[in-house]
Amino acid sequence: MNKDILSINIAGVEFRNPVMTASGTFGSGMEYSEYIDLNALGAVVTKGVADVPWEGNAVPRVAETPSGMLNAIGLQNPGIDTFIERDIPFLKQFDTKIIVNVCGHTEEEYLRVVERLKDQPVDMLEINISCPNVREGGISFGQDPHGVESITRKIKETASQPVIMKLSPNVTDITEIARAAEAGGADALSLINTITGMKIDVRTRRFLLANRTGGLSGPAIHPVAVRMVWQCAQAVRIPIIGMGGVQSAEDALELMLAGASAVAVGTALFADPAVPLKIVKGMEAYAEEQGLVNISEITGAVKER
Amino acid sequence: MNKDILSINIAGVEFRNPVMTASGTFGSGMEYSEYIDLNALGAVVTKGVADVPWEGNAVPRVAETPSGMLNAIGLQNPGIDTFIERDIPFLKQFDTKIIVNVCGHTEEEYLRVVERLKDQPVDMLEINISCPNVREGGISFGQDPHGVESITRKIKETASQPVIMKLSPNVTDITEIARAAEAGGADALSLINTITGMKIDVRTRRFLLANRTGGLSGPAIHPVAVRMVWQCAQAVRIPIIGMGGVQSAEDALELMLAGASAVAVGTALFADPAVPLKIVKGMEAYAEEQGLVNISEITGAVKER
Amino acid sequence: MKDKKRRLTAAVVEQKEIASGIFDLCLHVPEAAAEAHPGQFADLFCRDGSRLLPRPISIAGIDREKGTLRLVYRISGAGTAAFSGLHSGEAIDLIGPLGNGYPLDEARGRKVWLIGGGIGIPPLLETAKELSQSGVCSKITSVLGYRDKNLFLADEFEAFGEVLPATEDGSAGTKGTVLDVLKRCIPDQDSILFACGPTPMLRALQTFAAEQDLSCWLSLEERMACGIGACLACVCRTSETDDHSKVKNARVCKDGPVFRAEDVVL
Amino acid sequence: MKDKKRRLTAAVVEQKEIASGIFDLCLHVPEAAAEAHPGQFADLFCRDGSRLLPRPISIAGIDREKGTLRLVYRISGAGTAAFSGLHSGEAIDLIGPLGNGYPLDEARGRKVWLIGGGIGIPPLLETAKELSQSGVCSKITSVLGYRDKNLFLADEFEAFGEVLPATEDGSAGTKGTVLDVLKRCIPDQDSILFACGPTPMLRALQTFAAEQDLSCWLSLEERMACGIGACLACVCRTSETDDHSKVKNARVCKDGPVFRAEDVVL
Ligand SMILES: Cc1cc2nc3c(=O)[nH]c(=O)nc-3n(C[C@H](O)[C@H](O)[C@H](O)COP(=O)(O)OP(=O)(O)OC[C@H]3O[C@@H](n4cnc5c(N)ncnc54)[C@H](O)[C@@H]3O)c2cc1C
Ligand SMILES: Cc1cc2nc3c(=O)[nH]c(=O)nc-3n(C[C@H](O)[C@H](O)[C@H](O)COP(=O)(O)OP(=O)(O)OC[C@H]3O[C@@H](n4cnc5c(N)ncnc54)[C@H](O)[C@@H]3O)c2cc1C
Ligand SMILES: Cc1cc2nc3c(=O)[nH]c(=O)nc-3n(C[C@H](O)[C@H](O)[C@H](O)COP(=O)(O)O)c2cc1C
Ligand SMILES: Cc1cc2nc3c(=O)[nH]c(=O)nc-3n(C[C@H](O)[C@H](O)[C@H](O)COP(=O)(O)O)c2cc1C
Ligand code: FES
Ligand code: FES
Repeated sequence: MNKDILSINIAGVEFRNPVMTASGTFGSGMEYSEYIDLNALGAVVTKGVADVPWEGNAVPRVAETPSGMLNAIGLQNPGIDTFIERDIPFLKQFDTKIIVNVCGHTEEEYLRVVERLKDQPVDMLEINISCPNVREGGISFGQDPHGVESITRKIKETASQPVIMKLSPNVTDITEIARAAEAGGADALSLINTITGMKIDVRTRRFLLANRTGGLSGPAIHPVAVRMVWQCAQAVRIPIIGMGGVQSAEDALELMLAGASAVAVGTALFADPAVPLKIVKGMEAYAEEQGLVNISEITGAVKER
Repeated sequence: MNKDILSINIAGVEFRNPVMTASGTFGSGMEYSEYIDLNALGAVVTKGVADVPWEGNAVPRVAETPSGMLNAIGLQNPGIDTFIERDIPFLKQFDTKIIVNVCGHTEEEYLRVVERLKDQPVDMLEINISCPNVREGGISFGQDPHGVESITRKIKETASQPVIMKLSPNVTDITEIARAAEAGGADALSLINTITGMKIDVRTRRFLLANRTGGLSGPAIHPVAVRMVWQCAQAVRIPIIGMGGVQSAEDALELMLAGASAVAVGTALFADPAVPLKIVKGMEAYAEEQGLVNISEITGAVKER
Repeated sequence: MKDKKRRLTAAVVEQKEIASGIFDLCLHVPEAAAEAHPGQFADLFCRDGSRLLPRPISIAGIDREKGTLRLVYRISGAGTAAFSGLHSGEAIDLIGPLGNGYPLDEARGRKVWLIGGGIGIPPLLETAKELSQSGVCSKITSVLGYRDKNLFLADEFEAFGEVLPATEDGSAGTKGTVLDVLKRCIPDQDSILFACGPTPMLRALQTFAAEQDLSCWLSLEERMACGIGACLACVCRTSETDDHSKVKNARVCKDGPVFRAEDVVL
Repeated sequence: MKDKKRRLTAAVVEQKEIASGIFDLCLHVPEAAAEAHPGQFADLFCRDGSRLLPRPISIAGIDREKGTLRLVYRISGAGTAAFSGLHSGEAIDLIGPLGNGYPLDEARGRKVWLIGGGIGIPPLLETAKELSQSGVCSKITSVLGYRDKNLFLADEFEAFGEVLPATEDGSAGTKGTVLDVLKRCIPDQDSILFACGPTPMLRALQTFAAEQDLSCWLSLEERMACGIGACLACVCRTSETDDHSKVKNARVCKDGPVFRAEDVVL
């Protein structure tokens, strides 16, 4: 087999394969490294990190829903200092790319993290402007095209690594946001983050999550992810990392046919930690079966019926 | 048991119970009347009807997704003339309320249908300003607050029955749209319509639906429906009919606790035509168990943890 | 008042693989068997709650006395794969029988040609049996198209008349399709054709029947949701505006799956 | 290199209902049994694809020779209801063992009090067994709280020492809770308490242990997703900033489920 059949390039960064972990579902890889060989991943995308430690929301933070789950972790993280001291050195032991997901309440907070990461050996930054579980900032950035363009521009001015803007699906027109990120200079887009949802316990009449609302992820949202990736692929020229409900090679390939250059796996890890590697294998088989020289040939290659 | 424990009132209309059928999943009830007693339903909400017959989209029109489905029927309907001649007389044989779902490409088309229904024995109108599968009009009305307010006002001026505006979930802020409908004079809101999604066949590399995109419905979207009903219940004073993924009494009760006065069942019918009646029974049991005098006591009664 | 129809629970009597990936399933479900006609279908539900929609499978055999239905299907996805794991005594839910079925009365006094392609063959078996038992037609010829020499069910058709197989790879019968068989032995004007198979086959047959001016009925397939005519998912184009839709769209699940060849646009 | 951990497929050896709605499940899963310690848990997957998240169930018994784990659980929703339908020979997937387990070494030379409430009782059984077998502690007393006189598993605890039951309805043992038992026969300073049960019980016990200045370990419960420490779903408040989170949040699945009573805020 052609060793490079799955290798891809996004914004100048070479990835062994297009399969990444979705931010927040994989920590910084320590725990899952007991279950899978991190060297086999295209990239590890880390849990969102802020300038200082964040406590996150009260528990319960998760609830199960049909073919999905709600989470309202609230971006608990140990802060950039610990991240640089502990998580980056851990990840550097492996031969995989490192994408650091960045969060903040305000532009300044984002910029402080990006500044701190400037001379760090990480490959890309993924800017989470779309977390629905943070009340102060987060969602407002991600839902307003002007805000998106402005923060993207500022981050690009500061960052030394290529910048991926991670978009919220909770918008009327995702292409408007995608174009704003592109206009601000984003090197790539990640989509989709979670869709805001809610669950209520009818016996106790209480919200199941302490935060009331949470982000819906998992197979349930996959069709929405495919649609949004496809819409954005028509609207922008920068590469797209697709995510949302990927649990099989087929799901990953669907996102690629819709226009993604790579995919990330999140919730499906909780059902089977080996899923990313199974997807890599499935992609290899597909690429050979379809006679591809390289998997990137299928990016955006969906045809009319 | 208290016979009226489930009876509710929306905009002056008395319903036997809060369980309705979701527009487009039940036709005008003829086919399902072989499976369930229409007299046992709170209301039949009919398939969207336009001023003239509509052909709808090419096939395939449906695709299955995890805990859900996509549809792009494209509002095929026989037109208001046939509807008045055939469907209304059929429904009048039963002792249930009739809610007619109205669709159109332009304001004029909606108004023509509403005008024709003026002297018809139907109980309420549900205006579908949110169908994502019609390219000309539909979605644009439903996503723009000014458009929503304006069309609501015009319909209210024409209609002789109370008017329910049915909202699209494909928006950044559903409360803005809900408030616009209220400002335009809507008597009630229905939500949610389907979330736009897409599915691709990775072997053939083709869109699974002829229309490319379709509307996601079923249990997968239930958490989004609960969230949006809850948000709108905080934002407006008019009653809400909740729908989206209801397949059990618990799901229905969740929507009511979030703020719905009634609920509609759609996709779950395809898995079991008897679901609406099972929900009615489950609601009765819940109401007794929780010592309610009337089920409407739980509307909006969700509590903090 | 007549009892309402409902989602039924059937018991698996037995199941065997009769060709690679093709399963022959016998279900005990007396309420459905009592009502069933050849050419109708049943809508089978998956046990996995993430797969909501029923799978339409044609009825390949009816035993009203034993209260059983026979279904023959090919694994073509997650749902049918799950069905193939069912063992005797296990339960599976369904609604049905659904659709119209073949108009057996139209065969009165005629020579019946049953034209089946691949997984379209099974529903013709019960059609053959009922035509034969009722003695309504003068002769039955079965033209059956297969991929290769695994001529599943062909032996059972032999009980009812001549069987003319065609195989894609030429390993048995005529090399080619059912059309190649028909073009060799063209049915006369006294004939009526009942067909089921992939759309390209049906399209070719439609043209053939028009050219030869033969009475021909086709069983169509389309993606479905409700299965009972309510949701308008499964329409096919018709030549004339039909009375239900007021546009040229008939419902495969309710108005079909069997249509007069000249009435539909494939 | 050590083999990676993975989602395992266990075979059901047997299952029985030992009290109303409470099931005793024996699984053959040697890889997990080999590694397991009392107080750890396994994360069980549902067969229904619409339910993605695993269900954490404590390990109630370990037979490393036979390669089996024993789990005792109460039906409390769709997942556990489905598990209760499993028969011998059927398969169920899981990951585990997970979490830390009780620190048996801390019991060295001490009098151990096992305090269990309801469905928190099962994990203490293997704890009793291993403490007893290793001979590390000087005495074992089990204080077990039940709803009513169905004292499931209590007889098995008797093999390892005195059993002091409490029942809510007073139908057996002390009427009331485990706290009522403890307040009657207060453990001395030589004692160590290992507890598992509902949060109100743990909270009361935490206060009691603080008042009496007793060494006490609590097994906590929280909603989980990953089960292995990656997603930060299952945190509990801690008294001090912990080293992993840099905030006062420890992970129940990874840093727990067993915590020193004074370290957590309930
Ligand atoms: C009237 C009718 C009769 C049929 N009779 C038979 C039969 O006797 N034997 C047999 O093997 N097959 C038959 N089919 C095709 C059969 O319905 C599909 O193979 C089956 O639904 C595939 O389900 P799956 O879960 O394995 O595939 P998946 O691809 O996982 O199914 C996903 C969804 O697509 C639908 N779908 C997929 N393929 C088809 C198809 N070809 N036609 C309609 N829906 C489809 C499924 O029902 C399901 O809703 C019939 C179809 C129709 C419409
Ligand atoms: C460390 C740990 C050990 C446990 N040990 C046992 C045991 O030995 N025996 C036993 O009967 N129960 C135990 N539980 C509780 C058990 O996990 C739940 O009863 C079970 O998950 C319910 O699943 P369900 O599908 O029946 O309920 P559902 O309500 O349908 O579950 C929906 C979701 O909520 C989660 N959930 C529901 N209740 C709980 C709960 N109490 N704690 C954590 N998650 C929950 C489920 O895991 C699932 O993700 C333990 C919980 C934890 C955290
Ligand atoms: C538990 C959990 C935590 C998450 N945390 C983050 C985060 O810190 N930053 C972020 O950008 N996205 C976060 N996400 C969103 C995921 O990265 C991903 O966009 C989303 O879950 C959809 O993918 P999936 O369906 O494969 O999980 C989180 C998702 C989950 C389920
Ligand atoms: C096949 C199908 C057809 C639909 N047609 C209409 C329609 O004509 N008008 C409308 O307002 N909504 C229509 N809907 C949306 C439903 O009424 C409902 O809002 C949505 O499906 C969510 O509910 P559910 O998850 O219970 O199906 C349709 C939905 C489906 C699945
Ligand atoms: S499947 Fe609903 S009309 Fe045919
Ligand atoms: S469940 Fe993920 S950290 Fe505990």
